[in-house]
Amino acid sequence: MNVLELKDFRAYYGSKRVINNLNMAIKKNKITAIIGPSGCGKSTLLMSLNTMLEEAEGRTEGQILFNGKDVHSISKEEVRRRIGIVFQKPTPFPFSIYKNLTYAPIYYGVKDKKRLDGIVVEKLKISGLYEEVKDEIHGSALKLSGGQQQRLCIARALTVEPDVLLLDEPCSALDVKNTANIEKMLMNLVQDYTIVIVTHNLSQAKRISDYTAFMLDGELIEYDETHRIFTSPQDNRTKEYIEGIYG
Amino acid sequence: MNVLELKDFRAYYGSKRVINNLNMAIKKNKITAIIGPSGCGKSTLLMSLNTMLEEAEGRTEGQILFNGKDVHSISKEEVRRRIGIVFQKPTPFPFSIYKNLTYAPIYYGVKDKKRLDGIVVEKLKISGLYEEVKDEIHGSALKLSGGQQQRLCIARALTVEPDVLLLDEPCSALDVKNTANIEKMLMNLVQDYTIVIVTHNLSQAKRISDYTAFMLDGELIEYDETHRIFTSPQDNRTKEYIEGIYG
Amino acid sequence: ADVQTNSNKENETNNEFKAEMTFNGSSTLAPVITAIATEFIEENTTWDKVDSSFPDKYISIYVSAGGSGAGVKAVIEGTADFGMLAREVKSEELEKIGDAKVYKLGVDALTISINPENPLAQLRDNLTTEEVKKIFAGEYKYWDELDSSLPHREIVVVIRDLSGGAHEVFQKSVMGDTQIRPDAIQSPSMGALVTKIIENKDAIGYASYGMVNQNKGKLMPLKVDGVEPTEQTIVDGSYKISRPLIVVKRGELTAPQKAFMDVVMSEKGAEVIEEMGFVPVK
Amino acid sequence: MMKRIKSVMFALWICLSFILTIASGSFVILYIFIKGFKSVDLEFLLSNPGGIPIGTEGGVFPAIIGSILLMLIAIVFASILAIATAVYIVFYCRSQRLENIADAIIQCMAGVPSIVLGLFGYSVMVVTFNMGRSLLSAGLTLGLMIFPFIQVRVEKAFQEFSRSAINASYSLGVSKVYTIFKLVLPQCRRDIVSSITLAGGFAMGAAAPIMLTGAVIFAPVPKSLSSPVMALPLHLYILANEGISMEKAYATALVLIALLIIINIFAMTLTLWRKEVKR
Amino acid sequence: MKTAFDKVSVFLVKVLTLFSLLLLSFIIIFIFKEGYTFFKEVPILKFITGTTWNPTGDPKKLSIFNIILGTLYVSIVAIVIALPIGIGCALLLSGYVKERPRLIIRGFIDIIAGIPSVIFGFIGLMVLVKFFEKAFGFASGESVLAGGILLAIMVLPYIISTCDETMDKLYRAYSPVAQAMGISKIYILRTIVLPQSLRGIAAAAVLAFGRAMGETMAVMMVIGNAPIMPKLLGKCQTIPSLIALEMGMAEVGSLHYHALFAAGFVLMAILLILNIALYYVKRSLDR
Ligand SMILES: Nc1ncnc2c1ncn2[C@@H]1O[C@H](COP(=O)(O)OP(=O)(O)OP(=O)(O)O)[C@@H](O)[C@H]1O
Ligand SMILES: Nc1ncnc2c1ncn2[C@@H]1O[C@H](COP(=O)(O)OP(=O)(O)OP(=O)(O)O)[C@@H](O)[C@H]1O
Ligand SMILES: [Mg+2]
Ligand SMILES: [Mg+2]
Ligand SMILES: O=P([O-])([O-])[O-]
Repeated sequence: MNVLELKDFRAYYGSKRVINNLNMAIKKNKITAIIGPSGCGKSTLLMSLNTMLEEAEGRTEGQILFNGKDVHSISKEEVRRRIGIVFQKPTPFPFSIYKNLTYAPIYYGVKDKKRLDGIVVEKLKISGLYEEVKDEIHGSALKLSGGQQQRLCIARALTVEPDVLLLDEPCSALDVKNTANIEKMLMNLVQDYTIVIVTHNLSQAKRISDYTAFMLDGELIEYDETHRIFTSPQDNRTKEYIEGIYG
Repeated sequence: MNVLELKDFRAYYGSKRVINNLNMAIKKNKITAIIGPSGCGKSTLLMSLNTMLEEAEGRTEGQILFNGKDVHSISKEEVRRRIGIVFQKPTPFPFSIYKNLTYAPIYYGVKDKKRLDGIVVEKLKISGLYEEVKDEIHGSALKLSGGQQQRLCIARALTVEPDVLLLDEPCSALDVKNTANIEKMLMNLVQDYTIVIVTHNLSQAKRISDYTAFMLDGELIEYDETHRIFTSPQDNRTKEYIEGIYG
Repeated sequence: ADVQTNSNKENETNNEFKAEMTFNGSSTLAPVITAIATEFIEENTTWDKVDSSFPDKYISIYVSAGGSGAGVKAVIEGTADFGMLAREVKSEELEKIGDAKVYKLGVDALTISINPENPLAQLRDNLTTEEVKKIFAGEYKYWDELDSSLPHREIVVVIRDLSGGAHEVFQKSVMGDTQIRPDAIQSPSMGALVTKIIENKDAIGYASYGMVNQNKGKLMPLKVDGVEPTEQTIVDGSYKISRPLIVVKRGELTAPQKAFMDVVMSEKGAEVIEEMGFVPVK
Repeated sequence: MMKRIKSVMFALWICLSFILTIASGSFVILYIFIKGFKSVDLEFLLSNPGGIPIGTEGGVFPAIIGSILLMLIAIVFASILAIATAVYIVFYCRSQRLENIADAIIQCMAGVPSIVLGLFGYSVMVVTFNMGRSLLSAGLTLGLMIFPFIQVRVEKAFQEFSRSAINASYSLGVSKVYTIFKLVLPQCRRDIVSSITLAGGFAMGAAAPIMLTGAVIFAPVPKSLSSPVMALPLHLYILANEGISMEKAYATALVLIALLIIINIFAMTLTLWRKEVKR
Repeated sequence: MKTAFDKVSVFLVKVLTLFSLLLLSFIIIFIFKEGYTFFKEVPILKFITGTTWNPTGDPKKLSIFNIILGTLYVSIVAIVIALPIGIGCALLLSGYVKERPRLIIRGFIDIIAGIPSVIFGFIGLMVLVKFFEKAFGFASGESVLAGGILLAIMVLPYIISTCDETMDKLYRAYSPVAQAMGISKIYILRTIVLPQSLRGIAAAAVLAFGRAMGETMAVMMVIGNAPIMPKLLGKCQTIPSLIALEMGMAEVGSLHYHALFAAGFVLMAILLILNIALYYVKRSLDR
């Protein structure tokens, strides 16, 4: 089933077009990886999906369907709540871990202390952080390591119970161990969520994703099951990129 | 012949030692690659070689010989002129391309307009930029793409006719095409210059370097001809690193 | 002590012609000197027009105001050639100046003035010294304390700040040892004081006689102990709160200074003084 | 519900604050413009003040020139010292301690009220150094007043200048002085010019420091550095405070504000331009 | 390769820096010294706790308690008015105004910051003071409140600029992540930006307070300059206006003259204490 669908999609910054006529459907409960060289429009695409592009002074044309409905027919808040996004640089709020995770639930009206506690523990467990931080849940989130911060941000994105989780190079600032942790976590999450991940680490895409999309210069060159993209790409440019100079 | 030689070399930031008892000799007209995990001291080593470490508030002990002479017996300016360095992030001066390339020659007393023009054209050609920018040589260098900027920086480093060119991850911010361009350029340059390149892209080291040094935690673990490092590393840590998690 | 090496002493020794002179002091007198000076400059432009033995340098006369106290101070410290005062020069001041020359240009009085719209104006035109004293000392805080038929409104007392000559004159001739109420509004110049009375119906203050004449109808000067401040009563001394308008100078006048002071002291000077509402010395 | 109320109150607060800010600022400017507009003409700008008492008639020409001259002296004096100090602190000072001391002194100086500087200027320059009340004494006093303003801003501009570009220059073997003159100063020029202009406007509008050090009720356009001068802010103060002529006071205020707005807009376009270029 | 030009330039920079720093130190020491001379004759405690100021009386009474209170009072009124407005305005600017209009608004705010104090005083005199007399029937409109309102308008730009700097950074850092969870701008401003900018706000308040306390001309024209115990609707005197009014007459070297320097010195000391307090507040917030 398709959770998100893009039809004739174009994105602009001012008058500069950075995504051109893109058609693509994202499958439910799968991990979709988006790869492509720097500047090809991956982040722009991701941000368009939950209407965050507007905040970056961008503009879109064409259709984005979310569960079959045009996202512009749904309120911005609703779209963003149901399609979470995590950016490359981990940005926990300058609060305690606890407050980071209750921030959005409180906004959405959860008041009961027990329920809030429950959410915090649950999301920390999902993100594999619980054991590591359980004793300092009220300590500042800024004191966590980069990898822990990133996992916290993912946990935080989950506190609003989204259907889809978009990740923009979530591991590029992290070391091997943290990256492995996050990959493990994503592979668990995919049972309940739909995940779209932008990565420039091809082996990561290969390891964790079910589908892979290759973009070049604002166009979707190829989109298929991951193993096919990596073993028998149809387009020459995909092939070149994958065998590319980067190992 | 050894252009640079390090003897019992140590480097510090404040009281923190980041390079420990390093001995190593760099061969003339060869490309030497330095590899190693993040934070192992590669950039520090490179900056020590042309005394730029001082500007980053670092401090060295032990000897660095340049053509057999201790670098501290030569004036700082002279050392830096003869050992050029290019950093990871391209930093063109906020001038025109032309002024970027004449900045240093003018300082060294070249006044003749013709000679300056000559230098500009020559260095642009060496760096393979000439065809791309010849019509906008007086336009701002900041308008170039990342890869072009990096090549411009290399060209600028060459305008003072150094003997050695140090490069600190020159391609890490660039895409495939630009990387290929720069690699081609380096392979041409090595006929006239000695090149030391820090890279975290192992295949790049493999492709272009004659010698490879592997560092870990401030120590030189292994240093040998590139093909030997990559095919039959002597040290287990080297082997692990090369086969490492990242593809 | 170094301070005392003032500009005109130097002047005498090196005997160079000085085309500039500076006045500082009383805000009452400053407009008078400024008026005379601008006219003097306009007429002559260069010194050789004043006296053919002078060089043809441009005439420059600078006037600044900071109150009578500032005038004395400037002469003592040598930062101005002339000090302007709207009060007597005290003997200790004369001592500090040393070789002081004093020129009296005219007389001014401090009239006890109120806003013409003040109900008091309809009621009476006279206050006794005692009443004035009580008003300024703050014993009467509301107008109805002065006269019960007046409205119960606060009396707004306006005075000059300490550096003004008026302050000292008033203290001496009316208040004696009694202190003026400390919450009186201190105006930094006579102009400001008068403006305040013109604009505030409940205000009372010691407006300069000259200022009253310049603002006829906008201020109402009261009689004090039955004596109305007029040219007559001021000159003959029957109006008590009067003060001299004085210019002081250390040492002899230089030739150009003399030339200017001659004009100030002349009939023409007197005319300007009169025009500004003061009483010139005859 | 509570959330809604809180949000609405919050929104109300920030909107109101914004409106009040803009309104109060515009009021001051517009009030002066409207009240002063009809009395300002070419004649007012180009003639000497006149009338008895002085200022009731005529114009403010000597005061305009006086103010501009005062400003020029202040900015020349202050900016040479301030830029040199900033260069030293950013590029040459190797001791953190010295840097802290310099910082403390400059901060302390920035906190000295302008009137106290006037007092200082009077007792040291006018009296002790026998410079008299003059254009020079007053200009230098104003210079002292704006020194910290310029220094802090220029130092910030230097500090924000790309460290990597400076290192790139050093690594070409180029000397520090050449780097500063050819790379840093030209690139910070706009920041420097804009802080100098703003400081100039600041100096031009200040009345307190010049009251004792050089401004007088009336003076023609000064002929030398040792002449006393007229200045717009003090002229305005005298006209308004002594009730000499409100009409002329508004006109003088208008001239002063207009000059300052011109200066500000000049500085602003420089900054805007710079932002544009940086992109 | 060091040229002669290099050497001369370095030398000049050093000499000029040395000169500037010495000059500034000299000024600060001079003010301190002139004040100190006074404190040798009148104990500092008496100077700041006594209530009568009468430099021409006999004996002279030189104590400035009321005047210190007046200075603080006017400034506090100004801050109390300006701070909430400034913070609100800065919040709006950082959350709702795009880059370009923002530059223009900040330019406008810079212009307000640049309006000379005399012009504010003039407007205060013509508008505020009269307004108080007419609208509220005050005996005289000169008052702490008039001075406070005037100063509030004058320090508002400083508060806005300082707050905006901090708030803008916070907003840029956290609004994308928060908005990505569907949270509204208002809520972000209220729950993240405002509470996290406390340090910036404290700095702004101290900066503005310093400005307000040092302001001369505008204040002098609207507070009535009476050295009495200040009341909100009553007259008062501030240290700068005291100095401005009396420095003209106080002979260099006289007790009165030294007393004025001493008053200036007290003002600087208050500022210094405030800044030190700010430093510690900031440090404790860092923890
Ligand atoms: N705010 C912006 N305004 C204008 N142009 C932008 C903006 N952000 C990105 N662009 C341009 O849009 C294009 C696509 O950018 P995008 O960030 O989507 O690339 P990306 O594939 O995510 O690259 P990377 O791998 O480097 O993150 C680029 O050419 C970029 O220069
Ligand atoms: N200016 C500095 N002050 C203090 N420590 C520093 C400084 N620069 C680097 N270090 C430390 O020195 C060590 C070596 O740093 P260096 O930059 O040489 O590593 P590197 O091998 O170049 O890493 P990377 O691959 O990430 O560039 C690191 O532990 C780093 O934290
Ligand atoms: Mg991206
Ligand atoms: Mg490095
Ligand atoms: O004329 P005075 O300013 O001294 O009152």
